[in-house]
Amino acid sequence: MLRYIAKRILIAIPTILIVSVLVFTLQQLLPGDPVLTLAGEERDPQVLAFLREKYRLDDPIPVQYFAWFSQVLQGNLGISLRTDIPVLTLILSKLPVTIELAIFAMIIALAIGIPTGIISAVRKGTSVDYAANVVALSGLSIPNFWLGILLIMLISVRWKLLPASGFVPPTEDLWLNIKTMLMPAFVLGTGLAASLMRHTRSAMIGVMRSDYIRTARAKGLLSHVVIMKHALRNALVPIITLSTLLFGELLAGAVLTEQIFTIPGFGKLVVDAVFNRDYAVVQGVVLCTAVGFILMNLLADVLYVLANPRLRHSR
Amino acid sequence: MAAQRQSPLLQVENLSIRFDGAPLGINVVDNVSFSVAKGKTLCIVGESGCGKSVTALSLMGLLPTPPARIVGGTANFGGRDLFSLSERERADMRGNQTAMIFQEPMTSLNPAFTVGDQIIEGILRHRRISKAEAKERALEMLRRVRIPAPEKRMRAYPHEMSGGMRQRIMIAMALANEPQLLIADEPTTALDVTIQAQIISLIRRLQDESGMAMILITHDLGVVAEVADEVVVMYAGRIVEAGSVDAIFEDPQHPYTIGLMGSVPSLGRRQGRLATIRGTVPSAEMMPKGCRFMPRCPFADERCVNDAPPLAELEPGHWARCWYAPLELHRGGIV
Amino acid sequence: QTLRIGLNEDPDVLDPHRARTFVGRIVFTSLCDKLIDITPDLKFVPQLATEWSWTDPKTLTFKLRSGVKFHDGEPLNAAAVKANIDRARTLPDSLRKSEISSVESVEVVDDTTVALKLSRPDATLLSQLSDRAGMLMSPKALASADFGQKPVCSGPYKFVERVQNDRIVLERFKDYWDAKNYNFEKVIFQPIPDTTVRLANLKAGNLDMLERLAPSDVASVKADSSLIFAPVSGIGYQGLTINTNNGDRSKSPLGQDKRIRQALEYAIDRDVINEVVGAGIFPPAGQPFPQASPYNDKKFAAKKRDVEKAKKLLKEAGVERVKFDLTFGTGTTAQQTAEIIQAMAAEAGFDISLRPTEFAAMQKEAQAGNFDVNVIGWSGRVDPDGNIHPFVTCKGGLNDGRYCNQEVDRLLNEARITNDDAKRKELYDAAQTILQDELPIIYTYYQPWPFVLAKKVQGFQPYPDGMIRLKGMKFSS
Amino acid sequence: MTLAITEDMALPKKRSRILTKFLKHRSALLGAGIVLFFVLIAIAAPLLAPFDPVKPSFSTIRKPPSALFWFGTDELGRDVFSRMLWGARASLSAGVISVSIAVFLGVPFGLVSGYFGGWIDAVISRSTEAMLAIPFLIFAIALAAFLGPSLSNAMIAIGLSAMPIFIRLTRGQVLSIKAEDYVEGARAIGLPDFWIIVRYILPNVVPPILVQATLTIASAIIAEASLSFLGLGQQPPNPSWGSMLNTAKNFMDQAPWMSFFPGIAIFLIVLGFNLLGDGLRDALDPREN
Amino acid sequence: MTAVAPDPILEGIDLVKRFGGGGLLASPTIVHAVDSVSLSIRRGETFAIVGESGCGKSTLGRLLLRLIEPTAGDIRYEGRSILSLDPKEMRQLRRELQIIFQDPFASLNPRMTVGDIIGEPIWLHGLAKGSERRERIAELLRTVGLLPAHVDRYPHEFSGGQRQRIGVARALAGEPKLIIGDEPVSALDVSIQAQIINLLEDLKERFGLTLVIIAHDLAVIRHMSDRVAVMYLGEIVEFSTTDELFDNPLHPYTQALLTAIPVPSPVNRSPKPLLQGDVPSPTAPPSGCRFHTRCPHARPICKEQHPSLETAGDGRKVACHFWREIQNAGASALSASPQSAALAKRMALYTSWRERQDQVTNPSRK
Ligand SMILES: Nc1ncnc2c1ncn2[C@@H]1O[C@H](COP(=O)(O)OP(=O)(O)OP(=O)(O)O)[C@@H](O)[C@H]1O
Ligand SMILES: Nc1ncnc2c1ncn2[C@@H]1O[C@H](COP(=O)(O)OP(=O)(O)OP(=O)(O)O)[C@@H](O)[C@H]1O
Ligand SMILES: [Mg+2]
Ligand SMILES: [Mg+2]
Repeated sequence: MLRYIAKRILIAIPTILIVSVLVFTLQQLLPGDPVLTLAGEERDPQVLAFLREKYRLDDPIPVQYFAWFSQVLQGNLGISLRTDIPVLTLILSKLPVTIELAIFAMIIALAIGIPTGIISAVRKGTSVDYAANVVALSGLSIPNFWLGILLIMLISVRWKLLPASGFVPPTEDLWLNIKTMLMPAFVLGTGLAASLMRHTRSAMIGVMRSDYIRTARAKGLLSHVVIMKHALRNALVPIITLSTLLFGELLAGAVLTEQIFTIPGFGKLVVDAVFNRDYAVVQGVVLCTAVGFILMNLLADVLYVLANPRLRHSR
Repeated sequence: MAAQRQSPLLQVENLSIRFDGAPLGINVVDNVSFSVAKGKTLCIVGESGCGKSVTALSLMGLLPTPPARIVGGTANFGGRDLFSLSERERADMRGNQTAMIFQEPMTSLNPAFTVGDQIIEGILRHRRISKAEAKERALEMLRRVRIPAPEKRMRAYPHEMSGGMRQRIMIAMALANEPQLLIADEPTTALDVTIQAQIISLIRRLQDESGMAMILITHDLGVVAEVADEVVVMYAGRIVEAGSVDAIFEDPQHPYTIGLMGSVPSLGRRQGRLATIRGTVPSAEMMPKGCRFMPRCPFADERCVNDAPPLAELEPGHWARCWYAPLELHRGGIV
Repeated sequence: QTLRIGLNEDPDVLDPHRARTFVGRIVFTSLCDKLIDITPDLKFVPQLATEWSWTDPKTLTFKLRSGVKFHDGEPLNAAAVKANIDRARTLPDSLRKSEISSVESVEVVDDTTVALKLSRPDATLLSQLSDRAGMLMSPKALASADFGQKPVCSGPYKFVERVQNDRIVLERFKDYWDAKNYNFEKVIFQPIPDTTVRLANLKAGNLDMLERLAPSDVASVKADSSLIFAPVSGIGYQGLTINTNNGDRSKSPLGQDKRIRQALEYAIDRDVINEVVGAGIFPPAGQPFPQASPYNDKKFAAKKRDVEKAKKLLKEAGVERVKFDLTFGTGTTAQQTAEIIQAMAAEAGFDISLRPTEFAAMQKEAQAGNFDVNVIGWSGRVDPDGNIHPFVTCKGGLNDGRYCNQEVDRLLNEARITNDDAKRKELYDAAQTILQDELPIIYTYYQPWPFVLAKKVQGFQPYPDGMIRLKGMKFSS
Repeated sequence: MTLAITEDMALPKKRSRILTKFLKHRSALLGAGIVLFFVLIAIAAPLLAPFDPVKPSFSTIRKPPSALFWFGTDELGRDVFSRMLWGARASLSAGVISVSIAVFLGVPFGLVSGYFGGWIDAVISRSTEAMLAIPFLIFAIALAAFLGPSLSNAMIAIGLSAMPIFIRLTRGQVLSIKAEDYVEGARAIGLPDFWIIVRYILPNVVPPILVQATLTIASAIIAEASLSFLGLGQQPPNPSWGSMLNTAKNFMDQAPWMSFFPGIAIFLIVLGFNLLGDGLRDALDPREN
Repeated sequence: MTAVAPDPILEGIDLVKRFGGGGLLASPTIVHAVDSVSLSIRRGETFAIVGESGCGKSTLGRLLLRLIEPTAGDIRYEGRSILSLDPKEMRQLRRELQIIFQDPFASLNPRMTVGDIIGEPIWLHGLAKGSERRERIAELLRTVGLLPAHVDRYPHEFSGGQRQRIGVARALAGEPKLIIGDEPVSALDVSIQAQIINLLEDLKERFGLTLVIIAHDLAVIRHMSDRVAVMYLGEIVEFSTTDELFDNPLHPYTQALLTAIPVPSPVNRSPKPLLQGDVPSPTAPPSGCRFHTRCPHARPICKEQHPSLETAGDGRKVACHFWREIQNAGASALSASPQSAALAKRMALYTSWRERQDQVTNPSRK
């Protein structure tokens, strides 16, 4: 087991290296001169030259890369060109917000996705199954941003039920925090709920067909025990794995949602940084997201092994 | 019909099972009747797809419904018709009075729970005893199926065991509540010869000890010869021949039974080419309307094409479904 | 009492000397007092300086308000002013350097008097000092490295916290010299870039006011009795910069022949832009100086559309149809404007390809001369020089089209050092006459600053510079 | 002789099992129907559109749906219905072309990676993981911004961003097929690697790829809409549903029809592709019967 | 049974195959799948390899065809090593060495028609073109008992037995000299199994093939093969002609195997001495004699010393320290119980009608 984890981490290292190169190249690809954006409306040539010097933008790209990456290895992600705030500080302040959003969305997704998936699998081929599938597909098919704006227009503006956007830290006002998170989490969660539902359904159908379910029934176990204990326990393995992976996806999906609901999280940070050519922030945030994603993958693998007695011992 | 000597524990009459979507009038199990007496072993033999498992599952109430559906027949078990019990009553009976073991030891145990838990769970389901007592009972069962170091094995997961071990666990699980009837669906097919022999002898020993009745499903005539008291030969959903094990092996009447025996290579010195049955089992769409074995039967003629022969009792307790049984009487002339 | 203000974007670093964003200036208006301020009709009035005078064309003397304190309790005195202006001049990444490049030294005359010694006469200096260059920060706080994250000034509100991308919180500065005129205990600036969402927040009661309403929402805001619509025509403008002299792309008929540019101007109906895109708040512009400015002259008013004349001009120039790319920064308003221009110009004989470009990329391409025509916007400066000099002089920092005319350069440079208003206007008129003919830039409309307030907010006065001055504002009870 | 029964009789009738299965799948048919409907609309847009989709008309700005303008008009007075018809072209081709790019680049990489293994596999796999680790939209935004905002560049960006999915899928598929007896059988008759890939691996990789492609088309259409939403997709004045929605979101309050119809259209086409993909999955899945 | 020509066609010399190990990231456990196995297959014979699941039969089969590379050892085909051949030469050689797989459902490409599957070796080795190729495919189909009309069908349209026939046809298409059948009948029903066994025997005779049959069903082996190698945990423990092996098994494992077979006759049911325990894992094979953990005759030396495969007369070989003593101790030879008279009579009747049946439906076939 430990050996397996060590092995997985070892494999993650080259991936992270490639990510760092990719991140760096990607933003070099971004058109426009960051200095022009930084210098402001007036574009004073003196200032331009100073900024170029300060951020070493005239160095050859590989030099810039190594300068950056060696700093990263020392735990220094640089300073936001736009706001002067250290990137790490920014990330640490934004991350909880996005994670809260992601957790909320995940809770919504799990709360909707898994029960409907189970019901749909158990009632396979009935109208309940059919209806659940249609709803799930619709959830998958609705464009997030459209749903977001629609909800704002209806729920916030028309009915004034929930705040339209923004973020209130839970430490400040927990109730308001939950209220502000509800809509974005729902928007973010629907797509996930749909995909969770479909995966739960197919995992459950697969498991329900298996021989050991027949064995459980042959022991005379009642059907709810068979479903909730024997089937779900095994179906949960792929579902847990998927959820972890989806969580990584959620972080990425947060980009658009945060944009719509102006939630000061990770996604908004990076999109704004892209448009403001705040290189240090883009690099730092994308690198962190990628590392987070890889860690999530790692976690998914480990959980998969942990949840699977068969693998737990043999690895 | 067969085994009338004692009053039967289970008496199945005219069982017919149908799958949704199958062609009209084609039942995967058609008018099947047999009975098992206490302490006796009934073997059901037949090639793949002839309806053996479906029959067994229907007796356990484990048929996937839909698509499968019992369209006729009764199964009298200890005075009650299994098919008219409620789902709850069936569940109470499963793993208690009747138990079943399956072909695939590799997949028949839940990989997520220890084998101990899985056995105990079955015991607690049907007995009002404490968990500790159930555990004691489970341990005893493991000892009875000759699992070495049973205390340790209780905590093991199925994947940590070999196929033979797992099949022993399945047997322990099935017998934990001392069922009156054990249905074993090809319990050794997936195992190696040496293990297969171990399992067969284990089952026989346990049966002797407990006096339960057993239905053993197999396609291996060797296994049949070793353990059966009564034999039912099925072909394409119907019984083609039934009788005591001696009658079937010494005096087979149906062309299919004969062909089957001819198809098994002998263990003695080679005696030339094998006798074969040509062709394959017809699919449901292709099912002939007369005798279902007709397209493959060397003796078939017009009559077989049009009319299904009845299951006729040739000698007491020996039945065959062929217009021309005994063959030498009707077909002996042309050689 | 907390006032929540929705901003169009998140401000950058909160250090007036290094800041560059418009929204940043809005925050500074409440946070950092300047030496002087402006009136709604762009006159200079005292703020931290109670009076000022030109001792000679090269010496500007300020008399400071006495007893003023910075937020950290430090006294605001002449030494502080010197420290600030010197910092603005010398800090390596100061963005104010060029604004006050004429200042040669700062002299502390006495505790409340400070004199700026100039290297040349500078007519623009006062206006610069009425903006970020004139903001005063606590010299003590300036010493700390993270000033930009914890600014300490002397304005009516002091800094509390900033959550990047989310909000900037200020609270009332009790020791402010004019504290009685400020009624809100707290001010929270919330960047919400999406105009729809910004308005939705206001309507939902999560904001008390917002800046820069989308023109498309004007009608609905006007119709909403719970909202107050308070637009003001700004000091900035929108226009089309034509590449007349920057690289190969300028060697096009449009870049080389002023008649074609004139034809283009005649092809455009600014009233339609105002109505369709601007919902009536995009006043047509024919010159860089806003209506409120004394340098605005009726004779350079926006021309009416005249398709026949445009066609005639094209014929004179010997061309049938003219093709060019119109580059603009992505955004609904810019896009709508571009689409309308495309449609209108087509009727006169222009085949325009639209090139929406992300803003940062557009800036770079513009500098490199990689464009035919750019849609540009300028937030505007109080002094006329800021609206014209950098754009049309040969070495102008913002002159992307590299238009170059010695006469224009001469006139505008002279206007810079002329302190006499009447004489200055003459110089600008002369320059404008040339520019109106050669048309390196076609102005389209004046940038409005449409504010929206909740009904309960009282006493708001919009200023053409787009700043929000909280003085006298309060909630109705 | 009546009993001359050939072995042939034991065989089921020859019929395309996949097609039959697909045709039995009601929702798949619905999906195919929706997709087909939009494809036809896209093709016939010039014939069907009652108005010019790009020319502004200042007299009819933001008119609600009426007998003349079925879906109303937009902020420049253009007929939303006509723009929707033309926009179908952009949206559909955004989906199809970007996914084609992803498939045609991703599948070969996946094949090579899965079939040959070793170093190539390690390099391709790590790179794929790295690409997957970077959020799709950020990847696409950076690429689209680099390439310059245009529909075709958006397609390239989306295609490249979606490529890793196909590399991964193909690789996994190849690995499982490589282990099949019939591939070993092919090697046993001496078939060279090239032919094994072409005749054995590729055909078996195609069905899951096809399914994934249909599903990815759905997300690509949404991605184009998202990029358009950020100004990086279809460029004005030409419509795509995404860019229409992008503009319309500013008029949600005053002209809800402007966003309603493109939103519904995106929803429908994505639903259509999803249904189709599901149906194909079931039809092509040998385990389902 | 065919006369056995003495010259070897295919030889394996000290073949070793291990899976796993190596590489930093590879699985740490090493499977000793095949361990120094030497065998020599004679031209024209039917050679059987028997053993329990996981003992390395398939691996050995694949090694002999060089479908996987051995860890050590050599393979000789007609006297020369095939390990040194380059890919092109190897491909040409593959025409002569063929394989049939166990699982009729996994061994045919589901997306190729039967014609394509069978035609592939013909196309690949340039044996025939155009209509000639079609004719050959039709001929092959007839040879294995299918209808030429089936060429355009897909494998899934056939039953298991028919698919196995297609597999045989493909193996035959390259006109091979040697065919390895990796459990070619164990997945089939008894009646179908008999058909395929007969088919293989007919083909062997007709084309002069050498057959290597891998199986675990001893009855099948007894019926088909001339010589047998018994494998246990990657090693050959006994080597013998078929009849001698069945009449007088030398190795205790062979004896146990034979005892375990259920005899299809209810006459003398008696409890048999059975082998206890399971096959140990090939990742950690027992020391000394690998069978010692289950051997009823094991003594201390068996645990320490690995027995070599020694000659035991008549070309037989056995790897057991005590084979001489064990030979007559307990486990007896397998005795096939005689058929009852009634059965024999009916069987004869059945066989004659069965032949008539074949002639009526397909007079051209013998
Ligand atoms: N879920 C199902 N849906 C449709 N048909 C089924 C289903 N399960 C079984 N059948 C059909 O029922 C028939 C009998 O199946 P059954 O499993 O009883 O055969 P069997 O005799 O047990 O064969 P085997 O030896 O392969 O286990 C087969 O022809 C099979 O095709
Ligand atoms: N590619 C492989 N990688 C790792 N281990 C393998 C591989 N192929 C086979 N093995 C292992 O080698 C051993 C021998 O396998 P092999 O398939 O040769 O056995 P077999 O005798 O053919 O068994 P069966 O009767 O089950 O087919 C087994 O333990 C198996 O798990
Ligand atoms: Mg069965
Ligand atoms: Mg094998």
